[in-house]
Amino acid sequence: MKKLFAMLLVVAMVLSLAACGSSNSASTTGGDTAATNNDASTTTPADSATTDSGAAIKLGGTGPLTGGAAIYGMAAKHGAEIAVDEINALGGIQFELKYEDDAHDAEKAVNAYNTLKDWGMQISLGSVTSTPAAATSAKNFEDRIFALTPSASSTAVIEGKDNVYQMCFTDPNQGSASAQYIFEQKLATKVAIIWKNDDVYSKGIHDTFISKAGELGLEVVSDTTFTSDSQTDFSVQLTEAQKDGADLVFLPIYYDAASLILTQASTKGYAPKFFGVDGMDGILTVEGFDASLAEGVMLLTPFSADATDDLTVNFVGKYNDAYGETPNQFAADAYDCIYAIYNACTAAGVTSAMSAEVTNDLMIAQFTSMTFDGLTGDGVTWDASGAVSKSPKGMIIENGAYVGMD
Amino acid sequence: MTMKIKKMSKYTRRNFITYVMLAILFVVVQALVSTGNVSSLIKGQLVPICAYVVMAISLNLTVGVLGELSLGHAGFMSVGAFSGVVMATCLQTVVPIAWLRLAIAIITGGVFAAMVGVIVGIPVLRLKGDYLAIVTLAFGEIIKSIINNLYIGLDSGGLHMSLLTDKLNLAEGGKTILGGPMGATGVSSISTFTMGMILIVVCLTVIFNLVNSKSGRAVMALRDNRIAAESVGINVTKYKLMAFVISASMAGMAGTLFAMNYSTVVASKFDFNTSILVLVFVVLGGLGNMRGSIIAAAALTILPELLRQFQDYRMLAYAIVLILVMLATNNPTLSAAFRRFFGSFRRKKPTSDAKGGAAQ
Amino acid sequence: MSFEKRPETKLVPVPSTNIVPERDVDKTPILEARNLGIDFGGLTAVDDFNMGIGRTEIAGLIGPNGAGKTTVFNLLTKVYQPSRGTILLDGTDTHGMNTIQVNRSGIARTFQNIRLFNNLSVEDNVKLGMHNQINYSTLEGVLRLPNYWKSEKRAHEKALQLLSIFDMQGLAHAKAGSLPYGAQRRLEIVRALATNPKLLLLDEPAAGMNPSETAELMENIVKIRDAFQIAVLLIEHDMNLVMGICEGICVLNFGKIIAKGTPSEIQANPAVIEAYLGKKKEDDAK
Amino acid sequence: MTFLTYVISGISLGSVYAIIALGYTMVYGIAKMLNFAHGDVIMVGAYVCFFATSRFGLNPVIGVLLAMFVCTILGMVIERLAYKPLRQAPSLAVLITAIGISYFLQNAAQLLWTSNPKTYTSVVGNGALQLAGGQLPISYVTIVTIVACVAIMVGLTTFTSKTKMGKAMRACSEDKGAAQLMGINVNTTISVTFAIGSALAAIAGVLLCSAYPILTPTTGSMPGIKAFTAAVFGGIGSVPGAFLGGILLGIIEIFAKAYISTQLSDAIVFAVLIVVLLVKPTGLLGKPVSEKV
Repeated sequence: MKKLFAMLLVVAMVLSLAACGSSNSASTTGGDTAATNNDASTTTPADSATTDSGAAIKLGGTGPLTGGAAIYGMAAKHGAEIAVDEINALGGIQFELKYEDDAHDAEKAVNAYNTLKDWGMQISLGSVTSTPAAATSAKNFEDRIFALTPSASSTAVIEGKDNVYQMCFTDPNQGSASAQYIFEQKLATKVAIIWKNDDVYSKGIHDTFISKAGELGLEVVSDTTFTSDSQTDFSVQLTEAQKDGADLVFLPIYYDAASLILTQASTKGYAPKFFGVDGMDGILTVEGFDASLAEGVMLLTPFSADATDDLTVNFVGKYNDAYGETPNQFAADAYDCIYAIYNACTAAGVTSAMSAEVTNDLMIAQFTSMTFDGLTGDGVTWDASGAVSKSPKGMIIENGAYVGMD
Repeated sequence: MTMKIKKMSKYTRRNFITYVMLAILFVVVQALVSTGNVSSLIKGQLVPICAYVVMAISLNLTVGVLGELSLGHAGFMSVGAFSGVVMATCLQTVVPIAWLRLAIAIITGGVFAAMVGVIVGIPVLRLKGDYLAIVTLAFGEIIKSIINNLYIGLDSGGLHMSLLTDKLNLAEGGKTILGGPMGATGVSSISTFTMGMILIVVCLTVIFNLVNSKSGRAVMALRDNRIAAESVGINVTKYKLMAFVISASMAGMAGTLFAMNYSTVVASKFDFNTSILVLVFVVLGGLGNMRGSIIAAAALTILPELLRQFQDYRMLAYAIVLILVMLATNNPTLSAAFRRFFGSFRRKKPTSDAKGGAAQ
Repeated sequence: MSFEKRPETKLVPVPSTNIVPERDVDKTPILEARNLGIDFGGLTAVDDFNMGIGRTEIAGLIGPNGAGKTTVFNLLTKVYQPSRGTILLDGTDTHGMNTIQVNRSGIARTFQNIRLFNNLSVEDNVKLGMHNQINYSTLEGVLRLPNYWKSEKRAHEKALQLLSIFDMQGLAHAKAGSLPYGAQRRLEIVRALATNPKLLLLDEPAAGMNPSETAELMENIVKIRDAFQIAVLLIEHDMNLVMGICEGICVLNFGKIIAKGTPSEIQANPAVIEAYLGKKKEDDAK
Repeated sequence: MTFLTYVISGISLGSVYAIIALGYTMVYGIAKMLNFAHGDVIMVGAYVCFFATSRFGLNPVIGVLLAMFVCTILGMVIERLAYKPLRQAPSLAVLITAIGISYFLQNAAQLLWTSNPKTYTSVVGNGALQLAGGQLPISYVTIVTIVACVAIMVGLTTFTSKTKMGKAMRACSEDKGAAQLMGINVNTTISVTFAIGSALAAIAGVLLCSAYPILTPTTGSMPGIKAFTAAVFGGIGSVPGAFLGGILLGIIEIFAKAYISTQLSDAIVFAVLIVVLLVKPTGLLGKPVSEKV
């Protein structure tokens, strides 16, 4: 029986090898001979404007669509889909978007990236999260496929790669900006940090926050961590912070863990100021979350779903209609990515017939020179390293809504 | 030729077939790659498949041949991965030939994993059954946790190390190789499919030769009946530890091969789920059955990629396939039905024993 | 079918309370147990056990179920460490030794509930018995150096030779677990013999065998003793076998020796009869 | 005072591990299998209760009962479809199947309920019992969890010693073959075991999410592994052992974080486990098994 099964597997493998081989040769030849056999697997929603795949520029991205980090990947995918639908409806340049699952893992991200490459991806949206993005961006660099990642904020993603750009701030940027902000606004004298010890994102912000705080003379009295294995109980971290008299707790973490920390602090009767970064955004959208717990929470984020400008209202409305949720900053960043790419493509005259390599050089030229206005900031520019320059907005949660602090 | 094969002993013949299978696979893949007939996806998976195959056969040595359940095998992979990466980075300028640097890194990974294997093995192997399994799980988590907080850097003054916080104090031009939770970034990916195949063949040969020697027999005797093994004067601890350490060192080598294929590697990659994944390869391929492990590791690594067409249902489909395969291969009624279905072109074969025989 | 009655061996006392066959008396007894005892959490399983076995003696250990016979075997092979008493193996105290060391010093055993290496071949089972006589290192084995081939060839030949005692060469490649019951018992004996013992402990070797198999086994045990010049101690419920081949017999009841002697002495011993059949009075009362 | 605060935090965390471990140990004790899908059944239970109370506004008690009902059915269906066909198969095959079930439940949950986290409304209420003039708050969830643990322990012990089905379970745990010969329907018994184990999982899920109110499709997996560790720590198969192991694991985890290092707390917890198992190889309250020679 085992042998029989083994034989079946071998046959399946050989077939797959052959199948992949053939579909590859079909799709890499370019837009004219579009890989029709792959149309079925595009993840563009069925209700999206039908695109003539022959004339569409192929955008691909990887992100965690399954597993513990799926919230971020799904949000980015949805945000990008909305932008693609809007752009395709305009009737000009057409995009065909495909998101592949990387389960927040570097190895699977490279597989997902290769799948997209085989599909004929011309421009990449990199990966949603930092660790996978560090692996795929190396591939982007090697294969000369331009990448603009919505939310992979670690410096390792862009370091030494001329064609990988970020839509979000780099982690060090957020860390020092946060310390600067807290210091300048005189929000606190004693700061506690609770960060996630097995997360590149959290670690990056933590390190620069500490060094910047040291420079500015901001006193960090308590520095505690947790990991994804111990992401349930924060009593010790909170007790430490309380004991050391911290009047502000800095949370360079994502909103799911942050919501637990807020709840537990409230149960303990500990009410310092809480200060978050862009990962904190989304906390108000958690189903069933008691928004009063987040009252007074401050965060530096480029996007807020409660903003009243037309762009945000339009985006949030469409997102809500399509997916029944309020978008978070991952969705917003991905949305902006598509528009930034759209602007660049329009300006440079990129067509679906161009090879990824030709597109790559055109995009680099555009991104180092253009200015972009989007959901997550106005007058956004990029430097040659790939890092974005936009000003984060200080937000405070009041009456269950974000309010600008300045 | 056929005469010659028939003359070989049963085990030798089985092993021979496995080697031939690998050789054919290697030639076919190389031919396809060189003619550009392989998709980037498959090309990108060749090295990880090799690494998982080595993981699977090495875990099979512990689970199938030694008969002890290990739930922390990824820990050894982790040790090998990071020690290998550190070694390769140190040798970056000294040894410019990539394959040689890789080979040295792999050996380093194996040696370090073996050392950790000794440290883990001595206490672990005193326990039995599920208690042993949980302690291997515990060690896997401890290794993950420690590497997650380990900082290693290189500068002109040599290697610097620190635990918990980044206190490397590197001199000008120094480079952080392992940055705690950031893992190792900027690794030069020098792993090749050829090196992966060489590693598989080396590990396979070691296991086959071991199993058909005095020491391997002793290990299997422990699995079958510890008390009887003691009664014929076999040193239980020694052989248990030996098998465990060999298995750990192979996992370490697989780890280096794996890590050197990506530009970044983090400690949390080698967690409980990875250990379980490798265990799935072993059980699916058959305990003690090395060829089965190779096929299962390769097939199950490719399977999730083949299921991409199911989009959001991909991992659900993977779970269903896994459950169905376990049922089909282990339930007498179902497997009989399967056999009837395919019976026209396969002669009846007695169902293999639970614990497998000598390694095939 | 029937086994020819062997002439009885005269037993003579050796220092202390033990007796051994006359022919072995001027040599050190292969085994001497003195005041051996073990308690399991307050329960005394074996107590004040004294026994001597001559160098080439076939001795028997009998007694009703639960008398502690297998426990004695476990004490001798150090599966259990004795609570008190001494075991002298060929004159050397085995105090502090474990099972493995005891085996290396010359005791080999079989088990009441057969313990073969079921998933390995018959030949491998025997080779495992020879484990400590095969001299090549793990590295030599993995690298297949000449010493490996030489030693393995020698082991293979010796294994076949040992299997031929029970005429089992033909089964060399069969899986041990798939053998019929009787063959498994015989294989266990061969495996024990392969360790090159001075004393062979057989725990119910004839259990589950039919009379003709038993008769054959009896002949073979004697043959083994004669060929290898070793001592044999066996536990057996088959009185034909015990009385047929054992020279000295020890009777154990409730963990204590109640009688020692030649087969005919034992058969005539009232304490033994009582132990096996119960007290006369009780029988009458029924 | 800080010390006592930590003890209470430890007990709070430990009581959650304990209640999950009870289900683990009960299934292990009788079916002799490591049910790695247990953590995910917990997650399903928590979701059912969440939707019942938050979306449909049902009474929390009805929510818990509904969760128990759904999980019982789920447990029996899993047992019938995935584990029963493997009754004769090697235990590792069952283990892998359980892992397959675990993947299945997680991914099905993600498809059904999306991966967006849900914040749980505690079924008990968020208040706390204030000891020592309010300096030592013990949350009601903790009290309820411990009471539930003790009730379940007493219930299970009574059930297994007094009822016919309970005795049948004990018989099956000793020797399935012999139990069958005594006329016990082993299949039914194991089915019932899974039913009870899954109902316990539902309670555990609700209490886990009440104490640590965030719910995602992967919520069950890590507490599941920790609880499995706790069950082994206390001696797997032993009901009081699971309780003791859970509480101790919680306290050790909190103490490791508080007094040694938050970064290495996972490593320390597992190191303590290893040391305990080396001293007592079958866990704190596990029966030593001696092999008859």
